[in-house]
Amino acid sequence: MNNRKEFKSPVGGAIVDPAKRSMMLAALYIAQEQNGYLSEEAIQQVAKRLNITPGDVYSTASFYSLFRMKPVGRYVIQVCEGISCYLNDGAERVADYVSAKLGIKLGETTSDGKFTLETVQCLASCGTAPAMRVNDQLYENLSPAIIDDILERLMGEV
Amino acid sequence: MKVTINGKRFEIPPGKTILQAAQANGIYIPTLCYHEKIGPLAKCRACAVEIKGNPNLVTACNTPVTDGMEIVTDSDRAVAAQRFVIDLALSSGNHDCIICEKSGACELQDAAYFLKFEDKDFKKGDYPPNIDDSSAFIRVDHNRCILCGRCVEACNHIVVNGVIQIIDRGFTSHIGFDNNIPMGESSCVQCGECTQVCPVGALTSKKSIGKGRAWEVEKVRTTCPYCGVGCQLELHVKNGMIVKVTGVEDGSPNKGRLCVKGRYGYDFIYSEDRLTVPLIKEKGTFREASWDEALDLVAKKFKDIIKKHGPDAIAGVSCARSTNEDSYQMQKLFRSVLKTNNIDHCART
Amino acid sequence: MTNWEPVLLANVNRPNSEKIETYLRYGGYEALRKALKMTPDQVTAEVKASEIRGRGGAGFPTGVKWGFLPKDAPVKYLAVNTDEGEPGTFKDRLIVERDPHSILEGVIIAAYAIGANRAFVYIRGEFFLGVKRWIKAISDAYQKGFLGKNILGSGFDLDVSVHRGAGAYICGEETAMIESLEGKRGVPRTKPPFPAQKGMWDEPTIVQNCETLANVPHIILRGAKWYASIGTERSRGMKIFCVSGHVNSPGNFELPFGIPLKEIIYEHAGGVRRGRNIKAVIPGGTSTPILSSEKINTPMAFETLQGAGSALGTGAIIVMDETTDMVEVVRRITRFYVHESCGYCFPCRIGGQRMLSSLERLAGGKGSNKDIEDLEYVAKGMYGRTFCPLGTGMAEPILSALRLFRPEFEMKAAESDAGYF
Amino acid sequence: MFFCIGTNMTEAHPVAATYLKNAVEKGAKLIVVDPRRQRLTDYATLFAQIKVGSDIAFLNGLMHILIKEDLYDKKFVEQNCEGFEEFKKHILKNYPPQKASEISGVSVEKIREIAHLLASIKPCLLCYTLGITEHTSGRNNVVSVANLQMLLGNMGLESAGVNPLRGQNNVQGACDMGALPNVYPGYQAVSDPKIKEKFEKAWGVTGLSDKPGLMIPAMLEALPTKEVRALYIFGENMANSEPDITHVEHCLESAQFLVCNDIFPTETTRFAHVVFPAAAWSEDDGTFTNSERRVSRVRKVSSPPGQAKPNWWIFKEIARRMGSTWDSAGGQDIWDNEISVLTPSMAGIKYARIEGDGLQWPCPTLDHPGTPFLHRDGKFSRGKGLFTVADWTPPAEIADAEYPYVLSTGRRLFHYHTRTQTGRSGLDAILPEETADISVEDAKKQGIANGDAVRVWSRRGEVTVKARVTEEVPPGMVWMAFHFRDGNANWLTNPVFDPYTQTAEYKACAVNVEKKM
Repeated sequence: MNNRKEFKSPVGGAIVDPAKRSMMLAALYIAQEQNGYLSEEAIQQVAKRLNITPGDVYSTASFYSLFRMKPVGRYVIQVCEGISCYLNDGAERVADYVSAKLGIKLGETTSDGKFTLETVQCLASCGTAPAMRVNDQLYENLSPAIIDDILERLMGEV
Repeated sequence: MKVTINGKRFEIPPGKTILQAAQANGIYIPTLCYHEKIGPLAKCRACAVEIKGNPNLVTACNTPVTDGMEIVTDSDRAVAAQRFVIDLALSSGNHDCIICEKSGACELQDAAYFLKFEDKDFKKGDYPPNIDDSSAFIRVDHNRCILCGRCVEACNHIVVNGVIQIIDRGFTSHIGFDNNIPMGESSCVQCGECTQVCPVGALTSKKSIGKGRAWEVEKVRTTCPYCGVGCQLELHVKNGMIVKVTGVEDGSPNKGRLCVKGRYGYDFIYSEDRLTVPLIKEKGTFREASWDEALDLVAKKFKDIIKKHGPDAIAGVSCARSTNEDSYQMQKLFRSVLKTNNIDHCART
Repeated sequence: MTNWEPVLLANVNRPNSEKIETYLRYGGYEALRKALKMTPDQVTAEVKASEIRGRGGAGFPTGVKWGFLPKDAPVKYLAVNTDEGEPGTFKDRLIVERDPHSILEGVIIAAYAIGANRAFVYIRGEFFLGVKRWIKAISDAYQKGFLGKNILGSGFDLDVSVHRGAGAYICGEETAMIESLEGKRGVPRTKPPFPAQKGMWDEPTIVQNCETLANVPHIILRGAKWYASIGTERSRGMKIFCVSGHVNSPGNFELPFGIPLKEIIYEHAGGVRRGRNIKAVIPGGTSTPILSSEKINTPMAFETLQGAGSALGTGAIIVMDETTDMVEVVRRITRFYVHESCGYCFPCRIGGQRMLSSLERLAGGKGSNKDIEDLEYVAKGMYGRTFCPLGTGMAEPILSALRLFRPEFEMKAAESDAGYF
Repeated sequence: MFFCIGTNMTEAHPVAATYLKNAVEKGAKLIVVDPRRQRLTDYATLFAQIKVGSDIAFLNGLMHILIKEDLYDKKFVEQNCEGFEEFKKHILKNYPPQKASEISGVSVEKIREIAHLLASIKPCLLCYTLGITEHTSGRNNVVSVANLQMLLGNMGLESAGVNPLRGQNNVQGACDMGALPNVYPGYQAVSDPKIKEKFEKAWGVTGLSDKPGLMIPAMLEALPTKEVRALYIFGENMANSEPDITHVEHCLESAQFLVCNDIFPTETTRFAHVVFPAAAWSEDDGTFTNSERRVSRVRKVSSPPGQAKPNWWIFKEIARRMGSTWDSAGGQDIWDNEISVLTPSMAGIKYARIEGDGLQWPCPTLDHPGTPFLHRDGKFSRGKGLFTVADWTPPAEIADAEYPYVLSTGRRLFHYHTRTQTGRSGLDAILPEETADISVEDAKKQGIANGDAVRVWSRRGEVTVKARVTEEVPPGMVWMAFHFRDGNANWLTNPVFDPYTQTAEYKACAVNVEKKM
């Protein structure tokens, strides 16, 4: 037998329940919590619960930058690269600082799987720039000392 | 409704868009995403036209015609806007017409030609190869894809197979299959509707590659030889050989739609296995024979059997795959010559 | 210095400002009580009379929009836009985190006015705290009888739910937001039909920015006349201006429309850092054309900024001093829009990337005059030609920068490795 | 609304299925009744997974509810039908929902839900395919389906009626052309003296037989007994397509004289004494008639290879050598001057009129636009629609201790019948071999993994194929196709036939399955 996928329910395009479908983003958030990213299994699960094709789920998820289709570290550090952070000596400067400190480049994950470093678009912290985010926590008015503080605390965590 | 297009007056039935009105009257407006059976997506923005009294250009594909409308499709402004989109589309992929299967039937090529593009007028894309060759019958060249969205609409809303999706967003978005796996591993049933609507060489029929250019083929309409739906096919014939099959877009019952068998299951007729000479069995093995010998033998045997055992000692099974005319002839042979009603076919399987 | 009693930001600095108790202590939900005693048409008329314009960027008159709803539609929806994402803008986040009830009260009044029994709050996915505050505010409002069945005995029912976006600026566009609320890719829809005719699940829907809605209780409570007395002829009321960039005291400042840009920067935001001169200002978020320092006296209002060759947008002022590298600024802004383009229409999807490539070459010292030409060609080509306003917003800063600072671009090209050709 | 029973449309009639899916997407309701959770069920509003061969019990149970709860179309039944009172009595007495549920394995609630949905929307178009007909009770199954649609008044309307989807491209046409033992072209009975006279005159002969001939199963059975001495097989691969291959091959072997017209050597031509090489599709002009009775053109684009000849020419030549000279000289000639002249329902169809889209018969005159649907306004061809009692009978062979599984068969999307064509068009790349589809539960029970080689055997034969473990198939069922010689389901199928139609019971026989060690 070849490796063709069997066509399996559910199938999208037809009989989509709009109320169910509107739960897509919420469902993806929940699914992402399991592993920090949307594994194929997570996509399948969401598809099954919302009665649409896995492809439709994948397509939708891939549109939104907060959904990840690949594994990431336990802490995802997102440095704002917005214009105001840049004007306030942030953006690349912060990113470079964190990069040097963790020994990883942008887009990479530390070998212990603890940190992933990324840049992110404007975090609406322009009045308190520069800013970065670690998972759900927003940090503003960053300085090297503050960044040290944050990273050392997280590194110390088991 | 009375409208003028480029200074000429036309009578247009209500409910039409500017693009439909122009196309119906032989006026070409460049468009890459519009397809009659999908409807306006207003995605490519190539069909920019001017309407007198409207300060902005409008997209012809989704702007309804109104009575007395004065439309200009070839003003400097409209043409500049049309050229801009074609330039972008050309720069966004590797549009290598020389080796492209779609050359001659490509809507991007047509638009560039119509707008008199010269080498200096556009940026050529140069991207690393990105071909998905995993499917048995369909070749996907992502670098030729302009993301017009037709295949996505067709797969999801015409044949409702829900396989093709747009993955990611923005410039990095691309078409993908199921949850972004190669086409050949996906749940794609290879009906080829996507190849039928693709305006460029992104989705092409593998079987046809290198077999004939669009302008070399003659199109012959016929009926599919597979199931009882009776889809209307367009055979693309070069030197007496079928090189491609497409659905007849405005033909009943299928309106261009086909399945994997109808679209790709045509070349059995060229098989080496074909029977080409009458065969007569002698001592358990077949030998070649002339038509006269074989036909005479059959006629003689039938006559003998009828003579000895009566007409009903002969029976015939006709073919539910062959033409009406053939079945008619066979039952006529049985009834009028052999004088038996022992004629049937697999009406029940 | 113009000093005004804050209206929208009156609560934000109070302790526990986000709590319903705090809100109620300072007169919260009084406007709702008043509105529920009026007819929905009276409420709409009051809002219309105030001449308030939407604060999401387009500045469409709110009362007029409500009037577009088909009167006889059995189902109508209200969608609340808290998807603040325009770089330089951080006002909505402040209100949502610190005073969510002020928006919620506006939501309830607006829903009552338009006859919606269901409202959807769409909040930017990155606003973790905002999501929490919204949910808490809504559940407290239910408890106090401001939401649910028969609100305050008026017979009016309203349910509100919170929907978290997931990192897509385009979902701030109203039809893209509706798509996202429906659980789809946030690709804008063709207009017409406008959401007021066919929105969420194809039912008539009003999409309103949260700052706009936060104004509504004040309009009801103090009257349209009071409201219309503030601001300029075509821009009524108070506006929250977000000031960031090279200023000493960045932040949100609630001031009446018509206040000169200069006054905001120097009187309220503490002036330019290190006493430097201003080179350029973005007056309304990054999708508005850049202004040179000469336009510093422009009053901040819809009509005056338009006259100055820019737009009010979200009222997000980004100040750039004389040391600023404008090519880098434009590159950064363009990178944002290219990242956020949904990719649906060709000009935005392809044109954006093509402009970014030119800008990256120029900013990275690899550019040429050809890049400048192509940049201008593409920006002009896509201006006004994209499926939704995002593409035009992407072209604005580039075109204005080329108009004002072209020599800087040419300098980059001249200095580059590629040399002139 | 659609009611699909015994039809795997997305695989067997994929293009027809697209229209159904379009309608569902636009809000149409779809009821699917099938033993397998096949792909159409993904689009279904309601799905009843019935046991193989329980159709009549299920349908009668449905009708019991419709009658008992007074949900049927009384006006239609009164005005357009007869035999209802007797039918009603019988159904009410013999098919309470509980009984229907026990036989079909569908809960009473589900049956009721379907009945209520059927009663609430009109029109409803009913489709069936071979899942209804390939049973020993096939004719009664069809009667039941017709009873249901009459009861609901879903006849004589657009998008209503009973719609059998024809399996092969020209089954409809072959029937229309009189390749049946009891009728001339256009269903004109051989037993009718007037018709006989008409054809004798037209064909310039006398002594046409008025005795109905044999159907295929009887022909085969008559070979070993020498009642039939010579068999002429035109284009059929009976050695693979008929049930119980071992037996079929024995019959073919017994033929005193076997002639075949074909385009390829097949398992069947092995038994022939003379094989004529024939022109294939696209090598000759002609027409096909599809399931909607639409006569469409087939066109020649190239000549047959070697000495191969059009089939009509071969028949004509045999006739000539037996003393009858026919004028016919090609497809158009045969159609325009013979078929449409002799067949009143197609008198208006001429090649000139079907250059583009075909015409749907009845089309009696040259200016007639064709007939998209039959029985308009409830006018049946026999006058009034007749309610006929059809009682449930189990399949001839049912699962027992020795053969605990039910084998059901059908077609798959990627091949056509015995693969003489698709097997030579590269479709093997997608589906290279036969499989036995078994349920996840049974696979677990038997220790079979997806792709394992399994042995499947019945009282008639045995095959070894790979197992395809799938959620489509319910426990207790093995599902196979007949596309490949190796592992062909017809080594196992039961050669028992519906007494009226002589259709074989391909859909049910008892088998056993085990993992091949």
